Order: sequence, then structure tokens, then C-alpha cells
Amino acid sequence: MNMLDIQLPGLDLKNPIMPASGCFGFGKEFGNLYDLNILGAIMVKATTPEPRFGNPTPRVAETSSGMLNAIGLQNPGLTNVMKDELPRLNQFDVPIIANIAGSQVEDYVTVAREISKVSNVKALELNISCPNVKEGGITFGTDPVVARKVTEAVKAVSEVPVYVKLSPNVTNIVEMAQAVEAGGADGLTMINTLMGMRFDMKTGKPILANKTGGLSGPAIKPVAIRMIYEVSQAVNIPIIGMGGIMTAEDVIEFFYAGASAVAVGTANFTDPFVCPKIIEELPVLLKKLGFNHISECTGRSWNKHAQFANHRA
Amino acid sequence: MNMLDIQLPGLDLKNPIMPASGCFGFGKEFGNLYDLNILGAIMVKATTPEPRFGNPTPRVAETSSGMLNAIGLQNPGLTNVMKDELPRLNQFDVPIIANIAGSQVEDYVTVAREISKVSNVKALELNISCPNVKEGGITFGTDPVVARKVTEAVKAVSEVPVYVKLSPNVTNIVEMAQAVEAGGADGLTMINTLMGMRFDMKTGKPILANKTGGLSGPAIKPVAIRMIYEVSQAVNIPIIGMGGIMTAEDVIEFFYAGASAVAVGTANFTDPFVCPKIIEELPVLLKKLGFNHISECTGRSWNKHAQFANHRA
Amino acid sequence: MIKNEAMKIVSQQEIAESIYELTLSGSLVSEMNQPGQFVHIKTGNGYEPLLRRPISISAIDKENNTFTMVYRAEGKGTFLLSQAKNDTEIDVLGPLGNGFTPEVAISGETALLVGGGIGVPPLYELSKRLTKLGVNVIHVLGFQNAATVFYEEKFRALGETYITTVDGSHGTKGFVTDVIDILSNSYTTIFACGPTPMLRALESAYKETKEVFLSLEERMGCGIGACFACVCHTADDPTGFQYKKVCSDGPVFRAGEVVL
Amino acid sequence: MIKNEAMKIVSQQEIAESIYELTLSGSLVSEMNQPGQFVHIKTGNGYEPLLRRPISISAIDKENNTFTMVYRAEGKGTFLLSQAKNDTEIDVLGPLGNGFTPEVAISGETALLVGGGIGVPPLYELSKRLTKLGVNVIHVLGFQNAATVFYEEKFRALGETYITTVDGSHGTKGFVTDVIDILSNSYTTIFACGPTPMLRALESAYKETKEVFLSLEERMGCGIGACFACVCHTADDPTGFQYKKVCSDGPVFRAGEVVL
Ligand SMILES: Cc1cc2nc3c(=O)[nH]c(=O)nc-3n(C[C@H](O)[C@H](O)[C@H](O)COP(=O)(O)OP(=O)(O)OC[C@H]3O[C@@H](n4cnc5c(N)ncnc54)[C@H](O)[C@@H]3O)c2cc1C
Ligand SMILES: Cc1cc2nc3c(=O)[nH]c(=O)nc-3n(C[C@H](O)[C@H](O)[C@H](O)COP(=O)(O)OP(=O)(O)OC[C@H]3O[C@@H](n4cnc5c(N)ncnc54)[C@H](O)[C@@H]3O)c2cc1C
Ligand SMILES: Cc1cc2nc3c(=O)[nH]c(=O)nc-3n(C[C@H](O)[C@H](O)[C@H](O)COP(=O)(O)O)c2cc1C
Ligand SMILES: Cc1cc2nc3c(=O)[nH]c(=O)nc-3n(C[C@H](O)[C@H](O)[C@H](O)COP(=O)(O)O)c2cc1C
Ligand code: FES
Ligand code: FES
Repeated sequence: MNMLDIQLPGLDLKNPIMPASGCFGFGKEFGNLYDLNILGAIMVKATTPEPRFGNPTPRVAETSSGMLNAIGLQNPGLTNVMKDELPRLNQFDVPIIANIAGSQVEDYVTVAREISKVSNVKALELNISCPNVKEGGITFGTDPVVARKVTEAVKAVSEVPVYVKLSPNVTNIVEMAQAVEAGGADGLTMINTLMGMRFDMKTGKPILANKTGGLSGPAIKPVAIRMIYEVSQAVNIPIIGMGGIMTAEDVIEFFYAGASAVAVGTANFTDPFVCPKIIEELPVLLKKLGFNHISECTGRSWNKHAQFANHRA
Repeated sequence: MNMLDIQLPGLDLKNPIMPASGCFGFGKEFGNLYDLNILGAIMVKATTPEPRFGNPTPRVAETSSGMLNAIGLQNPGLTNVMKDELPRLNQFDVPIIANIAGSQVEDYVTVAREISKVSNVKALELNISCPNVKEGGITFGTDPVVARKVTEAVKAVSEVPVYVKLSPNVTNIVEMAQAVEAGGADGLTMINTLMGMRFDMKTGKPILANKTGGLSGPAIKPVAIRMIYEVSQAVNIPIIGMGGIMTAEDVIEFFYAGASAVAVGTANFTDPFVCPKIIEELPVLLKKLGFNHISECTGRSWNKHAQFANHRA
Repeated sequence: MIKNEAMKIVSQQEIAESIYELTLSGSLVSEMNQPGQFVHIKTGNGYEPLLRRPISISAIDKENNTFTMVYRAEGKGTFLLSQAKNDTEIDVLGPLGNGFTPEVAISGETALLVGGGIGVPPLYELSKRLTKLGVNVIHVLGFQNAATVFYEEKFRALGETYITTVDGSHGTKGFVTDVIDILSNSYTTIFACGPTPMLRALESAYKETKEVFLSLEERMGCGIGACFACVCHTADDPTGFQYKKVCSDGPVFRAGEVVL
Repeated sequence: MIKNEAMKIVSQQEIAESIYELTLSGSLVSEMNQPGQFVHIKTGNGYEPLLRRPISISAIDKENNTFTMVYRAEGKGTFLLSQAKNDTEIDVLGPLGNGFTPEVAISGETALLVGGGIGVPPLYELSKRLTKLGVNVIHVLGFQNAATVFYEEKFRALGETYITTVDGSHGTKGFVTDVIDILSNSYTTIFACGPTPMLRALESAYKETKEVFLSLEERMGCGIGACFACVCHTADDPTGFQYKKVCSDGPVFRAGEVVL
């Protein structure tokens, strides 16, 4: 019996576990470590119209139970992604979610129009929440009016469903979620990183060349869980949750909060085999908790009327 | 030579280390463990006009390198605080910073007017950022207009300088800081806790009875540092920094970011002797880094013109 | 006085399924006087786990400067603790709280000691104190199943001992209250520690007729009374703002003192 | 192939001030072939430290299925690693990256190996390979002071060895370049690992006249080429978007290939 298959707009997932954007490149390197066919989906690195080098190094710093990154959306650009990176992923029977970014609405539109035509791209992830670039990125993700506008523009050209990636660096996450839902988003992915910083003891200067960076890893999990809990009760579109997932237990906690699938980011650096491990452990854990299928967990924290056919926990 | 003394509005500090509000009660319990005279100051538990029981238990939950709390401003009320708690602290030669809270502007005004008359209360800390109460608290801390209004009202009646405690749960922390500065704040304290949540694996329900709670501890340090870095460059009033401080190195990092003093919260639970330890270690660390006085560290990350008389690091 | 000490592990062993007995030595033992007090333990070196874990003192050996705890390795912190090796050090804060006062029982009378699961350990030191005072003791100890039963012989050596297991795999099948209901009513005092439903049942059944003392559990921050994490309402003001702190006013309360 | 293995500690010892030599055994050793590759190490059990630490392979012993690293215990992760005891296991990912190719040097010719501080360790396996290939080796190794010098005798056993210390407490006072400047110019190839200023100095002085190979350091996330944490510009497109990843294209590059 399959306890893990999940259907979401555009996405027919064997299981709800996928690597998060930016933490898995375009799959090439991890493909040398294990068979990517076991993944539910793959969220590839952000693509912009033009190639980008990104920020100067150092680009990562460590924090307590977390890390800061300021990669700055380095990517080979739309043309190369379509020519080299996505075709290579065709060998796998895994839906690709293309993360798209840019400095202005037209950039998003350009990338969305082209990349959504690629056959294995089953959904787009609109990155309006990258804290590490000067233009675009997070500015789109903190103003509900702007966020809605870019969502509408992308929806108008995309041939596949559009998921919008929300930034946690806002006062009111529900307002942001509702704005992009109104703009036509088919789903949400959340959360992107929290803006953070570290200084070097000796020089007194920021460790990251970009000064600030995005905080990810277990440190931010409680914030992610809280936001998904709030948003999932206020919108009618599904949520792919992320932020600090390291274990199968964490996955269940995100489902309880209201997620319908999850992405694993930073954990891939701590343990490159974390995705296969979680996929293997989930059915065992679900059985132990008394569930027949992982979908029974979604929103269990707030959904008083959820029926659990076989709940023994 | 004293390397640690710091002067701030209303506060003549032997050293810049003080326990954070809510993590030290009114000093009684820690007073049984060590001589409170060694502290720079004490930020006492929030006081509201009326006594409060706070939220149901469980009120705390653990997270990776952090904790969630939802105490809910439990306190014996203004009259009892003035009659019992503050007089007991009179035996110590330590300035008291009174943390004040309420459900409406009048509550803040009432507490500020009375408590600022107490002789050992040298400053107020306006808690407009508590995420764990239904009314007041964080609602005052996320809207700059409201924040400014309550600051002005309190300034009008307070007999001592007023520090405003900022919430990190906002899109634009600089805007909040500038609003309360315009409202007459003499200083800022930041950050309060990030809103977070955890669920129980077995029940699927929130671990905290209050559902959400405030995230504190080392997990949030990068966020605190980043916000202090941004705010300290945009205002002309001093900042007392807090959020995840565990060691003397952390203190220096907060100073580099722009803090002029710091408060230690959650760390008191991990190690009840953490404040004395940090106070002892700071001069050694400062010497090792080549500083003559801790004030040389303030804003070093962004202040290109800072002069360091004797810097060898 | 409350002290903080890096105490040496004298021995640690698994005495039942996931149940560990840990004996530590150090000068902090000289501060330990009352059964039912607890210590607050840092189970790892870094910031994870960040919070200490409250564990009851189950035996005090002043001569050898050691004390013993019995705990269940369940979550992250207690699991880490169970991995600690002999001769390494554990960071202990204690002794904390107000424990049981054996002196309320009178020599020659009988006391009933009721424990559930990991509520059993503090009763051991208490029972030793009571028997030393000449008090007759009866123990009723409840467990999940045979595999998790511990200290049965140790308690038996001190007095009459009944074991219950939920699945009936050892002793009487059912809960401690099933045994107590059919015991002769000879005891004057009840001391209990265990899950809240068990404490509630004892309180409502015996509060009026016996002297009843209950040891409570609550999630803790500081463990010393400063953070207000562990409060409960007092019984005479159940919805007001009167409160007791489990960590510093308790963990042991007289039945009827606080709202369970 | 890159593998992940819990490898057993065969030995760990402090061989100079804060400098540890750690030997691990396991089947992963069979994948190690090139000097200058590195492993990515999880130094603690929990989420803190969260990231792995890149450490060079300094010796490979295929017969005994062991390899050796030499590292400085500096920050949180390497300090934790230095506390690990014999017979416990360390989580290792590797071998990673492209190391030195000893075969570029020709038997009978001379190679100059230049190391600075914790850049010295990978040169040891390299030097063994070179001498085995019949290449003459000269080592110039720079340290802070006498207390932090390590492996002097081991290198001396393989070839001519010069030590420099910044404070002059051992060997020549100054930097490695001070010694190289006065060496006879007999070598054809330079292999170097150490601080970036040292690598830059070597590159600008010898890029045109010698074959120069440099091993770079950069802060890493994944260590396998997926996260873009460790990129550098290529020399032929210094401000464009051409790049190399230190972790998977390097850490060893030919001088002039990337911007230092
Ligand atoms: C006064 C007192 C005495 C206790 N004595 C014993 C004893 O002798 N033997 C024993 O096995 N257990 C005892 N407990 C319970 C013990 O503290 C918890 O089982 C333990 O804290 C769980 O930690 P963990 O790392 O296994 O779980 P985690 O799930 O990692 O714990 C997460 C957080 O929740 C808290 N927590 C979880 N469960 C409990 C609980 N039941 N009570 C209080 N806090 C909890 C932890 O302290 C920690 O802060 C006592 C509790 C109290 C309050
Ligand atoms: C390819 C490569 C090979 C290396 N080989 C060796 C070796 O053989 N021996 C040795 O002693 N050191 C070596 N280093 C440096 C070593 O990785 C760092 O000293 C170590 O990561 C510092 O970790 P920490 O826990 O002491 O410091 P922390 O301050 O706790 O480190 C915090 C973070 O910064 C990173 N970091 C800090 N300093 C460095 C650095 N110099 N280079 C890369 N990342 C850093 C850490 O990996 C970690 O992510 C090598 C580095 C690289 C890139
Ligand atoms: C090194 C790194 C690079 C990232 N790059 C991207 C990116 O290109 N696009 C994006 O939407 N999110 C990016 N993210 C954010 C992650 O996809 C994810 O939202 C975040 O890290 C939280 O999840 P985690 O805690 O599991 O890492 C990146 C994160 C990291 C750590
Ligand atoms: C248990 C607990 C209770 C708190 N109570 C208050 C309070 O009453 N008033 C207030 O302004 N902040 C309160 N705080 C927030 C702290 O003062 C501090 O701003 C925050 O915890 C971040 O610092 P830390 O990471 O060092 O704990 C409380 C924090 C904790 C953990
Ligand atoms: S745990 Fe802090 S008051 Fe009891
Ligand atoms: S460390 Fe991730 S690409 Fe090099």
C-alpha cells in the first residue's frame, strides 16, 4: 500500500518529499550519490533570464542550529538551464518544480513563459522572497500588492501551475498569502529564509561578503510551523512546507501544521542522504502513529473535524 | 581599570550585562544563587496595572537551540510590585529597569506614572512586543503609528528615561525604531521573541496551551544581530541588545552590531550563573581582542571611522 | 542551598526497558536532605538541548557523597543522558523544590506510597526515611508492562509492595487505584507521585479522610522559581491570580492545595 | 565514488599546539586515490554544529584501510572533533574534490612543495607519491611559531625541508617566500597549499616560469558542488559569470585558472 502519494496542482507525487530550491543545484551532484527517481519532486535552483554569478564569497556562515547563506541567485541563465540542466533531468521520472526569480516583473514573466514549456517542468515556484539580492527578490515578497501583481503576470503566461514562495520576513504572513491566492496562485511554498547576520570576532565585520544572509535550518523550524499553521487556515490552496526539516518527525510536524508536501533544504548539507532516509522512514513512523496515509496528517493541529480512519495514537 | 562601565540615559552601569525581562523574575530567586550587586542592571518581569495569572500550562517548549514561551505576562500587578518586589531590590546597588505592559494605552500610562516614581527604577522598558497576550502586547509593536502614540503617552508621564522594546515580527524594523524615536524614546531594547510554534507528535496538537509562543535563545541570534545592525545606523538613541546571548563572545558580537549594552534571557535557564560568568570573562576577551574598553566595540561593524586607541586584533 | 556542580558518574545502567539508574558523586550531595526534591540536569554540552531536565532524587547516600536518579530515556535530552559514560561529568543544578516531609507520618502508623511509572523513583528515598522513622509502609506501584517494572525488590525489602501493570503482564492488571480500592484501610497518610490522572483520582477519593501529599510534574524553564513556566492555580482561587510554582513551591503539595 | 561512512577512530593525538593528527579506518579509504582531496566531516551528533567541516586527506594507507588528517582545533567544530575518543565513530563524507596530480612532475626532476600552517597536511601524501615516482622534492613549510610546527621530521625523511616561522622561534624567521626567494631555481613544478596571500604571491612570481598548482580554501555548504557556496571567478572572465567550484572543480587549480 502506498502511504505517501500526494496529488497537488500539476504535481503527481510518489511521496511528498523534495529537495528545496538552491540546496540541490539541478540535481547533477546528488544524482551521483543516489537514484533521484525515489524523490517526490525536485525544486531546482532559481533561474533568472540572464546568467548570474551571484555574491562575492564568503557566502555561507554557520549559526546555532542554522546557517546563513548569501549565494545571490547564481545560475547559468534561462537559455542554459533550458538547454543543459533541465534535459539532463529528463532521465528521471520525477516532476521538476522550476524556481524562477528576477529583478522586475518582466524577468519573472520571461522565465515563466519559456521554462513552463519544458516537458518535465510540472510547476513553477515563484521566488519573491530571496533576501540576498539587491533588486527584486524580497521586495516583491513583502508588499501584498506587488506580490499579487507579479503572481497575476506569471499566471497569465505560465503553462503549468504556479506556486508562490513566501518570505517569513513580514509582519503579516496571512495577508501576503491571501494576496497571492487572489492573484491566482495554485499553491504556496513556505518559508524562505529569515534575514540574519553574523560578525567575525577578530575583525568586527560581517562574516558574509554580502553582509546579511538568509537563515535556514532547524533554528527556524518553529517560525515556519507557526506561519504554515496560520496560513493554511486562511487560504484554500495547498502549501509545500519547508524550514529546518531534518527528520521524518519534522515532516509530520509540518503536515500537522497544514502542509500537504514538504521540501528539505539545509539538511542536504548535513546529510546528503537525508531525503532517501526520510522517504524510507516515513511509512514506519506513520504506522507507529496510527495513520494509513500521510495525507491524514495535514492540518491535524487545527482541523477539529479531520477524520482519521484508523487512528490509534 | 574599569573596561566595562557604560552610561546610558538614566542608567549608570558598572557593566553592560543585565538579565532580560521575564527570565529573572524580580531577582529574588537568583539573589539566592549569587550577589546581584555584580550586575549592570536588572530588567524585571513585566508589570501590568492589575495582577495577572497568565496563560494555561504548558507554557514552555524546547526547539533546536531555542525555546518557546507563552507565559502571558503573569505578574502580581502594579500595587504588589511597588509594595513587595521593588523595595526588596533596594538592598542592591543596581539600577532597575521596569518592564511595563498592558492591554491599552492607559494601562501603560498608569504603570509608567507610578512605577517611575520608585527610587531604584532608573528607566522603563516599554513592552510593546509580547507575542503571548491576546490584547495589547505585540499589536502595539507592529504598527509604527500606534507604537509612536504609546511611546509619547508614556514619555509624558514617566519620571525616568523610557526604552522601547521592539518586536522582530515585522517587515520593517527600522521604520518601527524611527517611529518610537520620534515618539520620544530615550533608547531601544531589542529584540523580543519571534513568534513560533511546535506540535506534539502523538496528539498533533500544539505543545503550548496558548498554541503559539515566543522563540528565544541562540536560534534567534542572527536575526537579532541583523536588526540591531540595521537600526543602530538609522537612529540616534542607544540600543540594549538581546536575543540568544550565551557567552562573552556573543556580547561582543552584539556590540559590533551596534548595541551599547546587552540583556541575557534564556541563557539564565541553561546556566543560572551565566551573567556573573560573562561579566568575569569580558575584560579578558576584550584585552585579547585589543580593546581598552567595551564601548570601543559598539557599531564597529558599520562605523568606518571608529577609532580604536589600542587595537591589535 | 542550591548549587551548580559538574558531578561525576559513578555508575549508570539500564535497569528496565529504557529505564536508567544513574548515580553521581559530588559535594552537592551534602545539600540534599529531603526526599522528593529534584535536580535540574544539563544533558548535553552545546545549546542543544538548550533546557535542563528535571529529574527526582531517588536515593541519597551521604556517606559516599553520592545520589541516585532513575529516569526513562524518552526524548532527546534523556536519551543523551543515557549515553553518558562512567567517570565523565554531568552538570547538575540542585537540590530544588520542596519534597515530601516524612515526619508528618507518626511512628507505628502506616503510610501508603503510590507511584506511577517514572513517578516511582522519589518514593524510594521517602520509603527509606519512613521506615527509619518507624513508620509502616505499603507501596502500590503502577507500570505499563512487565518490561518497564523496576525497583520491585528494593521496595519489597522496605515493606508490603503491590505492582500493577496496564497490560497485566506482571502483578495485578490495571491501575494503582484498582489495588488501593481493595487494600485494608489501615494507613493514615498517602504519598504519591505519578501521572496527573492518578493524582486526581487519589485526591478526590482520599482528600477528606487521609493526609494526602502529591508530587506534581510540569514543563520547566528555570527550575528555581524565576520564569513562571510551571505555575498552577491554588485550590482556593481556582480561576484567579493566586498561584504556586511547581519548581520552587512544590513539586510536592498537600492534596487540595493546588488545582491539578 | 563519494561515500558516506561512520569511520572508526584508530588514533587521535595532539602533535603540536592545538594541532591534532587523526587516523580513521573504514571502507571509504578504498575510494581515496589522489593527494589533495578532502573529506567533509560531521563533528558533532546533534544539529550543532550543523555544517560539516572540510579537512584535507594527509595520508592514505590502503593496506590498513586507514587515512590520516591533520587539523587545527580552532572553532566549535574542530574543537569537538579533537575531543572524540578512540574507537568511537566519525561521520565522514568523501573523498571530495580534485586534488594534486603528482604525475605532472617527471621522474628525476625536482618539485617544490610549499605549505602554510594547516595547508601543510595535504602535501604529505603528495610528497610520498612524488618521491615514489622518482621526483625530487623540496619542502618549504611556514608556521606561526615553534609551538605549532608539525611533521618536520616526516617531511625531512622524504626530501630537503625548510621551516619558517613568523616570529623566528624555529627555522627561518619570516614567510615561506623569504626562503623560496633564495633557493636555487632547480625545480620545474610548484605545489602549494596555504593562506590565500601566500598562494597569490606564488602565483604572481612563478606562474610564467613554472608549472604551479594551488590548493584553495573557501567556506563550504554541501562540499559536493550543489550549493554554490564556494565558487570563484575564472581568470579569463574575472568579472563575468564563468566560475569554478572550489569543492568539486578544485580545491586544486593550476595557477592562472581562477581568480584568487
Ligand atoms: C519535578 C519533576 C521530577 C521528575 N522526575 C523524574 C524522574 O525521576 N524520572 C524521570 O524519568 N522523569 C522525571 N520527570 C520527567 C522528566 O523531567 C521528563 O521526562 C524529561 O524532562 C523529558 O525530557 P526528554 O529529553 O526525554 O524529552 P523532550 O521531549 O526532549 O523534552 C522537551 C522538553 O519538554 C520537557 N518535558 C518533556 N516531558 C516532560 C515531563 N513529563 N515533565 C516535565 N517536563 C517535560 C523537557 O524538560 C524539555 O524541556 C520529572 C519531572 C519533574 C517536573
Ligand atoms: C578544501 C579544504 C581543506 C582543508 N583542509 C584542512 C586541513 O587539512 N587541516 C585544517 O586544519 N584545516 C583545513 N581546512 C580548514 C578547515 O575547514 C577549517 O579550519 C574548519 O572548517 C574550521 O572549523 P571550526 O569548527 O574550527 O570553526 P568555526 O568557526 O566553528 O567554523 C564556522 C564555519 O566556518 C567554516 N570555516 C571556518 N574557517 C574556515 C576555513 N579556513 N576554510 C573553510 N571553511 C571555514 C566552517 O567550515 C564552518 O562552516 C580546509 C578547508 C578547505 C576548504
Ligand atoms: C544555500 C541555499 C541556497 C538557497 N537558494 C534558494 C533559491 O535559489 N531559491 C529559493 O527560492 N530558495 C533558496 N533557498 C531557500 C531554501 O529553498 C529554503 O526555503 C530555506 O533554506 C528553508 O529551508 P531549510 O531550512 O530546509 O533549508 C536557499 C537556501 C540555502 C540554504
Ligand atoms: C520565559 C520568558 C519570559 C519572558 N517574559 C518577558 C516579559 O515579561 N517582558 C518582556 O519584555 N520580555 C519577556 N521575554 C523576552 C526576553 O526578555 C528577551 O527579549 C528574549 O527572550 C530574547 O532574549 P534571549 O534569547 O536571551 O532569551 C521573556 C522571555 C522568556 C524566555
Ligand atoms: S520553572 Fe521557572 S518558575 Fe518554575
Ligand atoms: S560547497 Fe556547495 S558548491 Fe561547493
